[in-house]
Amino acid sequence: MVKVESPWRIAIRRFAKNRLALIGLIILFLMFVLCFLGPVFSPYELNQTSVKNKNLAPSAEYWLGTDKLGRDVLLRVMLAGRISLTVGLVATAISVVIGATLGAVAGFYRRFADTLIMRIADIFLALPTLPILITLGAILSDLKIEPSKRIYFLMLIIGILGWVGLARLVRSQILTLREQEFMQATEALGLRDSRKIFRHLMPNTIPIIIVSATLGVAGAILTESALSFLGLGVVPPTPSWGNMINAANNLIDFRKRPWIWIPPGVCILVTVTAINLIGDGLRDALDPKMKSR
Amino acid sequence: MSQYIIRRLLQMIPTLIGISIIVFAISQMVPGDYITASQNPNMTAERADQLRALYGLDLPPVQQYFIWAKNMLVGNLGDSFQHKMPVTEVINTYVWNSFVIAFATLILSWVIAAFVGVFSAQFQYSFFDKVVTLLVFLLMSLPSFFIGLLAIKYFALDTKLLPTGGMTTAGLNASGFEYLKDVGLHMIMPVAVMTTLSVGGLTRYFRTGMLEVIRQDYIRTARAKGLKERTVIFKHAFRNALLPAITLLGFELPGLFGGAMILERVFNWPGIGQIYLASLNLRDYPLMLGFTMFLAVLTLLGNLISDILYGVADPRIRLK
Amino acid sequence: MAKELVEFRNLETHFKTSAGTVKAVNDVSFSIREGETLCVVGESGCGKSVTAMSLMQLIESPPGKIVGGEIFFEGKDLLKLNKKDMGRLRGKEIAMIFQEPMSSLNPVFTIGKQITEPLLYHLNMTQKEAKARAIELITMVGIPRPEKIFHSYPHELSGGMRQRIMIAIALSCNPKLLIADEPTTALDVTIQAQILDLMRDIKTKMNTAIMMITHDLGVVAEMADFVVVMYAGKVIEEASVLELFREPRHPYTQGLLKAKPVINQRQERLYSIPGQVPNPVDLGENCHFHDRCEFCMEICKAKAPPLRAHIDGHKTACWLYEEEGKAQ
Amino acid sequence: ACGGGEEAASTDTTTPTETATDTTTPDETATEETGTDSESAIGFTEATDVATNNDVALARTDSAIIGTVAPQGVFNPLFHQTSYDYYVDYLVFPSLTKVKTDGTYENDLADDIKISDDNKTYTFHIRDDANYSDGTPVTASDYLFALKIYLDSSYDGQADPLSWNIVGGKEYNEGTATDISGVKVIDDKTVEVTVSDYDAMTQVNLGGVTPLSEAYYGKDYKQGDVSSIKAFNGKPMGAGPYKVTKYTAGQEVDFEANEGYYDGAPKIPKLIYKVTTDTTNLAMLQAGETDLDNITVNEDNVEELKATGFLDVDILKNNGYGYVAMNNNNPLFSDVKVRQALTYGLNRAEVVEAAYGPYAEVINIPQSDVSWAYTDENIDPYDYDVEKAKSLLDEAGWVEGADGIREKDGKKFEVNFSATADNPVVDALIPIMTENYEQLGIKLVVETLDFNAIMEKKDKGDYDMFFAAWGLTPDPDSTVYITDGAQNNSGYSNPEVDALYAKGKKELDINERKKIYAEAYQKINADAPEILMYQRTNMLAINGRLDGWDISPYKDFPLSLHQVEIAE
Amino acid sequence: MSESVVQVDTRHSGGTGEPLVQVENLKKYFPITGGVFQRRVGDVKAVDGVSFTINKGESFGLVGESGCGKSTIGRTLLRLNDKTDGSVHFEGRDLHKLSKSELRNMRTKMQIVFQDPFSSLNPRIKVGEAIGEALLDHGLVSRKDVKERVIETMKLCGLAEYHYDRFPHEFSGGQRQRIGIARALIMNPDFIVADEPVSALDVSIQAQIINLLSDLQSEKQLTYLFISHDLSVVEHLCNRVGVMYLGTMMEMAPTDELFSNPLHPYTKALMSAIPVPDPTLKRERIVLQGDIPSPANPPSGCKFHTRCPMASDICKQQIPEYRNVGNEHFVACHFA
Ligand SMILES: Nc1ncnc2c1ncn2[C@@H]1O[C@H](COP(=O)(O)OP(=O)(O)OP(=O)(O)O)[C@@H](O)[C@H]1O
Ligand SMILES: Nc1ncnc2c1ncn2[C@@H]1O[C@H](COP(=O)(O)OP(=O)(O)OP(=O)(O)O)[C@@H](O)[C@H]1O
Ligand SMILES: [Mg+2]
Ligand SMILES: [Mg+2]
Repeated sequence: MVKVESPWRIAIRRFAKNRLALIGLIILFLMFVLCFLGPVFSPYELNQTSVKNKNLAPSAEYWLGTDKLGRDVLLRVMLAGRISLTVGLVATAISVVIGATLGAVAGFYRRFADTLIMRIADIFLALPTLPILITLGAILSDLKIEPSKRIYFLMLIIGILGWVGLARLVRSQILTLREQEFMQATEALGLRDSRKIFRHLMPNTIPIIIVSATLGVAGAILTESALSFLGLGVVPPTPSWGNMINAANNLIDFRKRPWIWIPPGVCILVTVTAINLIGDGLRDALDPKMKSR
Repeated sequence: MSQYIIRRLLQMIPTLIGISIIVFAISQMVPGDYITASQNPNMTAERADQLRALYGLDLPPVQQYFIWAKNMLVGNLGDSFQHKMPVTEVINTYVWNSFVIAFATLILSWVIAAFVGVFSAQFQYSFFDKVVTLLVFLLMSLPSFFIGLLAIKYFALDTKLLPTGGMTTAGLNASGFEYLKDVGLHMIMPVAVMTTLSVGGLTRYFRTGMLEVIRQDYIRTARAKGLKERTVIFKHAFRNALLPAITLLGFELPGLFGGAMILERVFNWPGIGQIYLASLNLRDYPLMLGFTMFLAVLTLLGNLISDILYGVADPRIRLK
Repeated sequence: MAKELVEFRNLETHFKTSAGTVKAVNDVSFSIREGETLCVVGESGCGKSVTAMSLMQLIESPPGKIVGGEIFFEGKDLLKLNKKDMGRLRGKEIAMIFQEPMSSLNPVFTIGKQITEPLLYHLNMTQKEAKARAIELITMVGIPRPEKIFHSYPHELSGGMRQRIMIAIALSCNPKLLIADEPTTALDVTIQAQILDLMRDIKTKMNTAIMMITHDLGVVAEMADFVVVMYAGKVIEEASVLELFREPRHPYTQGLLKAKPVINQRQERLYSIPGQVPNPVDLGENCHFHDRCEFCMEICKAKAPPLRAHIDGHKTACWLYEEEGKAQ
Repeated sequence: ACGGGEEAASTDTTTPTETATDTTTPDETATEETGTDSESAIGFTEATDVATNNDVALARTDSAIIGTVAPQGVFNPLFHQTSYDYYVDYLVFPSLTKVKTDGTYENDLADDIKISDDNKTYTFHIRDDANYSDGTPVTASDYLFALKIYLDSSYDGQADPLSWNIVGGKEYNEGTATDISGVKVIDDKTVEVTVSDYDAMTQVNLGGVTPLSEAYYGKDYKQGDVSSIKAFNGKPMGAGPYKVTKYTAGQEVDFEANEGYYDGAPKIPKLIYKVTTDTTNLAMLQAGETDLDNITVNEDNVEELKATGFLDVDILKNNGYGYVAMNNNNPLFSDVKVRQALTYGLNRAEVVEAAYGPYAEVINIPQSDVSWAYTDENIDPYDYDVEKAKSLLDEAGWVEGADGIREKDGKKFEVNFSATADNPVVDALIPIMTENYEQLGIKLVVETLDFNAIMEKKDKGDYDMFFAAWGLTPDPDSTVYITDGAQNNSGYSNPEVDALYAKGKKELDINERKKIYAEAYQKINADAPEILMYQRTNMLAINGRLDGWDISPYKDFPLSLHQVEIAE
Repeated sequence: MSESVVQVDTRHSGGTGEPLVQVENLKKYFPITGGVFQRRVGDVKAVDGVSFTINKGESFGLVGESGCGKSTIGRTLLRLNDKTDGSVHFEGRDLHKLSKSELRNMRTKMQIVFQDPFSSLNPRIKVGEAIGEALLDHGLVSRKDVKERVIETMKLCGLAEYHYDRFPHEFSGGQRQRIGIARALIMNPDFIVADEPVSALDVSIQAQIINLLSDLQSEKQLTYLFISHDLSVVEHLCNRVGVMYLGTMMEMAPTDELFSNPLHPYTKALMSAIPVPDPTLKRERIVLQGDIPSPANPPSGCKFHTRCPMASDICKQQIPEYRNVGNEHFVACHFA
């Protein structure tokens, strides 16, 4: 009764108590370690191709075998993880920020802002993404933006592509939330709109934001590979998990060389699962109403 | 009601105009045009100019837009450059093939998602619930072509239970029931794969919906009446959990006609998705723009239908 | 004195939460006689609803579980019945209405459908018979135009009407016991008066026993034959209504009675019981009221007082009336 | 003629452009290759054990199923754009002349062609026994009719009929004349065409025209509007060995033998073109669901196909080559030494090996080694040689800077390289090229782009290097290397080469032309305007039960379909 | 001041007689939008022409059944809603004519305590912050002094310092209501609208809060608009009481006058409907028939006539005049 705990500590303690979430966090952490530190210990180099060593099955020398250019799959999976993890997390974060903010603004101000934002959302849904992406790729190329920097645009683009769904969700939540008595209270206190939106309304949409964000990560990781084709994503030979799976798009690789696609596939699965576990844990930990857990 | 619908339809006009302008502007910005994209090795510069003039590609963009928009108003989407026939005809040729599998997928995935969602909600945190959750993640983690290939490998190549692809058996001259049976057989795999892909998200949706509903007071009332648990769940709870989901149905409308680019390729299904993709790659603007507008109209109509469906499904907001 | 219809014997219902075990109902015993109205009063969270839900066996499980005791209904131990038999009893012999008339009806089915459901299920009536009976019931609870109401949806009715429909559903199979869990708290005073009138009517006409849960002592005074006062999962006092209001013995009961402002009886300052209801998690073996009690003694902090009758039929659980307590 | 991205493989039209003179056979040239294991890898491999044939396939006693990419339904030789539509048109619409296995031409519908001494008047006589599948005869006026469609102002097919220089063609096109004055119908079966100017391709162009039945197609035709013709695209009717009985878009085209075909009724009564995709086409061959299909060449696929035992595998040289373009107008590449250095310094053999294994070869001139115009005399093979590359760069004034990157006049040697993704060569090229050039002290900045975006950059001249491929037509004439040529992608300009190409085009004698082009190729080889990479192969897999094929890199499989029969 | 007002400690002076809040012919209609389609199909006449004045230092009680418009008056009065018609003057200034920033400044002088302690606190904001944020947002107190002020106010309202960093859910209902009161009080307002501040609470806690409110009033010279449906609570706390039915004022009088001499049949029914905790008392209960009509479609004439035991024809046709029958006792009934 007397001991005072800060809400962060409470959240952390609650989170730590959630065994599954903790497992998720550990897995994600290990994934990061593997991808960011692992390559340091690899005896191979990224561009080191070797035709005579192509398509080797896993062995003591190549733990996960080699691909059709004789590159070490393990090294590529680890390097790919850097891209995919970053893209997955950052892109999702971007779409969450945009979606949540626009959704909140639309829901809070209603009327004009709402109509405007929702019409924009309509248009976004109706627009064909592919030609836009092709154009963007060409523009980036014309602007002579260094391919290595295009990854930031990639994240931005994936982020922007994904905001509509979340904005709609957040908006509808805000529409109900704003009618709640505690929002009347903020009006009675004469609080600024920004405070009302960002301090009072948005935190209450955290559960749906977390759900949609955790679901979004997998999508972002896979979308990245599709965008690389259009000059928007990472450029080969830089690998990403999505690219690596895509490379195995025929039945023969599928049957004969599982080591080409299983590792990146498993990595995505593990990451997605870990993130979802963390998401569940976060949602519970951040929910002040949850007495238990 | 009809007044409302008319008003909503009128409201769609400015949005559609906006979309058409943006779409057209994009088509102008996309690098290359039909002439460069078709990469004819014999094309001389003069011939290329002639063709551009023939297709009106040499006109100023604003003028091109108005010509296109004016034609669209009278239902003329122009001729597809590559198919050399009216865009409407091209769409009509392929879109129904896409629709057939999309529709079957829709029905199947909703039914499955409903059942699975209900069960995993009813037995929240159970083994079943966990397995379903993991499965959903698994499906999310793999690209669709991958799952398609997997299915082809097992069901077509290894066990030979199903045809490898296409929509009919080559040279089959059947009609009536025989024909339907043949198409049905070819549909199984694409529909199954598309269902597995879409069922995951829906399952989560139904599960959350059910979890919400199960805690409601009226479920307690139903139990207090002494009804069987089955009746309580499937009659009282499920109907309510379905309500918010029904709104989603409207949003499925563009998906029904949009085609699935990747899976149609994998399963060699003669759908509109592949055709649309080709029109993009070949800068076949009439087809690309026409189909995009077609989808835009469907998207907006879908929104409207969602709203109407919601009213129809929920007696609380049914129009008096 | 009428026969006992229900008897709770040392009922214990616990909820397992990760914060600890909530002993929502902790060794509760009392009984309800045929045709009698028994009121259970107490502050929010003291276990009134859980007691009723234990009887109905509708405790959400997990986290809840009936861990001990027996509940006899017409001599049968309900806790030993299987699911199916309990289902037969629920809604037929024992019916229940809830506090929230707004949310207790399923919004997607018509009133008629919801009233006829138990008739079809328990009494195997035909659709036609059920409809006739439903309309009869709607009329009985005092709603005009029953035909129209039969085809209406819940949202088309006012709160008072919905609560009356709930009562109609509860009465549809002529139950022997009607449990009313705060049936009027969500309603307006004038509508509350109507509902209470209706329930009194029913009791006299149909001789149904009523277990009424409330925290409004005014309602208790008007409705009850017999009163059970609960506090933190335990019964702390029980007596006939006249006896209880005449001479409340437990300090908590006394506090409750004093704290309520009564119309036309203005006090200068309201009496208030200090403090809060204790945290229901891991309550110790003591008198749970001790930290709010002005007569608190050492023994109250150490040991839970037994519920014992000192005057005929008036039981109290308080050390003030025990030898041990007096000794201090 | 030459040009066209190989990427757009689906669009490489095959309008024949060759003079009908003899040359060496392509196969001979092929064996002269200095390749290592290419002799064994490339070529035709007969099914080892037809007996193991699949029951599904054997059950088709009166039909064959041919797998193909989906045609677009434009079944008219004047309008079609993809090879897959052309696969259909081959069977339905014979033209006056047709290509032979060696890339030269022979008569088809025409049984006599007379050329005036000034090479400006061509008289074609159509076979007397040539009838359309509806029984009506093919007439000279049908030929005229087809030319009218070609020259119509609204004609939007891929051909460039005005460049054929037919007298009166321009007037008809502009609508100032209602007839083409240069085309005279002498009698029912004879037509005479006069051109205002001629070159090596005139005869090929004119002979390549397919007469269209005016009775069938021409009912609603009005000058200036060919839409009534296009309306028949879905129901073609011609004089070829087969007639289309059913077309289901995106699924299949069904054919029935044209019993009255002038070259004798086809041996297989029924044909089906079934749409397949590269994910499953191999499996379908194995399962006997198709009898023939184009399969991507790679070691896996070849091995799979050969393992079945009942499939013939025909690996044919592709008419085309891949290259890395360098922007010759860019100061970086204006020095020939730099271009040579970049060629020497790239291990092309390894790229090709990695991408295609034994199924492609490094090339050093922009010509297929099966062409009569091919030469390897005085051609520098530019074998991978880092030291030579380095010294060439040193000579050009590019010296290594502190960070290991070469610089000149304070400018770093940094090159942007664009390529389309999802291409086996690019996959192999990028890592190898990056590493090779790093050794040279050149920083390569790679981007992957949509193909059209690369082409747009090329058109704007705003690029350093990109990867692309050309498809080749049988004739060596080309605008790729002439100054400001329509297809000149790299801005290369050498007046001597220009003169040689101009000369080669006007010369009709093949031996003379051979010499002219050899000289041009030697100059191009020395100038290294682009890094020529490889010539790859195509593969046809054919069920062993079908016999009688006559296929070459120039003669596609449908051309011999009418003589193919089902083995007992 | 009428002589019948008994000067009792808990009810204070009954004010200085100087008006603080003047409400004139206030109307608030909510549009009814048809279901999903959000079409305006009519109006809920939540408040339909109500006038009253609250003097400085006075507590004015407002009673009536659920949905009769009490909260709407409270909210419109503070301009948490826009009005439809009429005017609200606070310290002589028309609140509904203030600009957004003027209103924001005015907010510090008038506060509200809500009915439901559960929903009036944002579940994700710590109690300390919830109480102090408005001070900061208005820039009234520097960041480092806030905590001190908050703790001071919390103590005043019977909360402890260690509650500062907790979330609302960690409190009981009574404590939460204290938080709500602290949040209003910290602004040092002149006027507080208490919108049913105790009806969601248990009896034992209810008394604590009522006592707190009356203590604060005497300490800080507050003016209350006290909204309730419980006449007994209002009787305890207020100097004057208004009785509302379906958006209109039916009767208004000083408390003792009203309770000793209720004139309107609705007031009478309301009083008799409240159950009295005395089983021996067998009162003559007036049970009203029927339901409260919908404010979207109120009855003609006297709005109460559909349920009134003494209704006659005139009630159906004529709206009774709202008049002063002496002793500052206003009533709207043909028979009063
Ligand atoms: N599902 C549950 N999970 C955890 N604890 C529960 C659950 N249901 C009830 N409880 C706990 O059991 C105790 C008794 O609850 P109960 O609902 O019986 O109170 P009550 O007397 O009916 O109160 P109220 O007047 O508010 O209805 C409470 O402390 C509550 O927290
Ligand atoms: N935001 C709103 N939109 C539409 N109608 C509303 C709104 N707020 C209130 N109403 C309607 O106005 C009428 C008066 O509501 P109000 O909340 O003022 O009643 P109240 O007297 O405070 O009732 P309670 O005792 O239940 O709090 C009700 O019929 C209500 O449905
Ligand atoms: Mg309860
Ligand atoms: Mg209210």
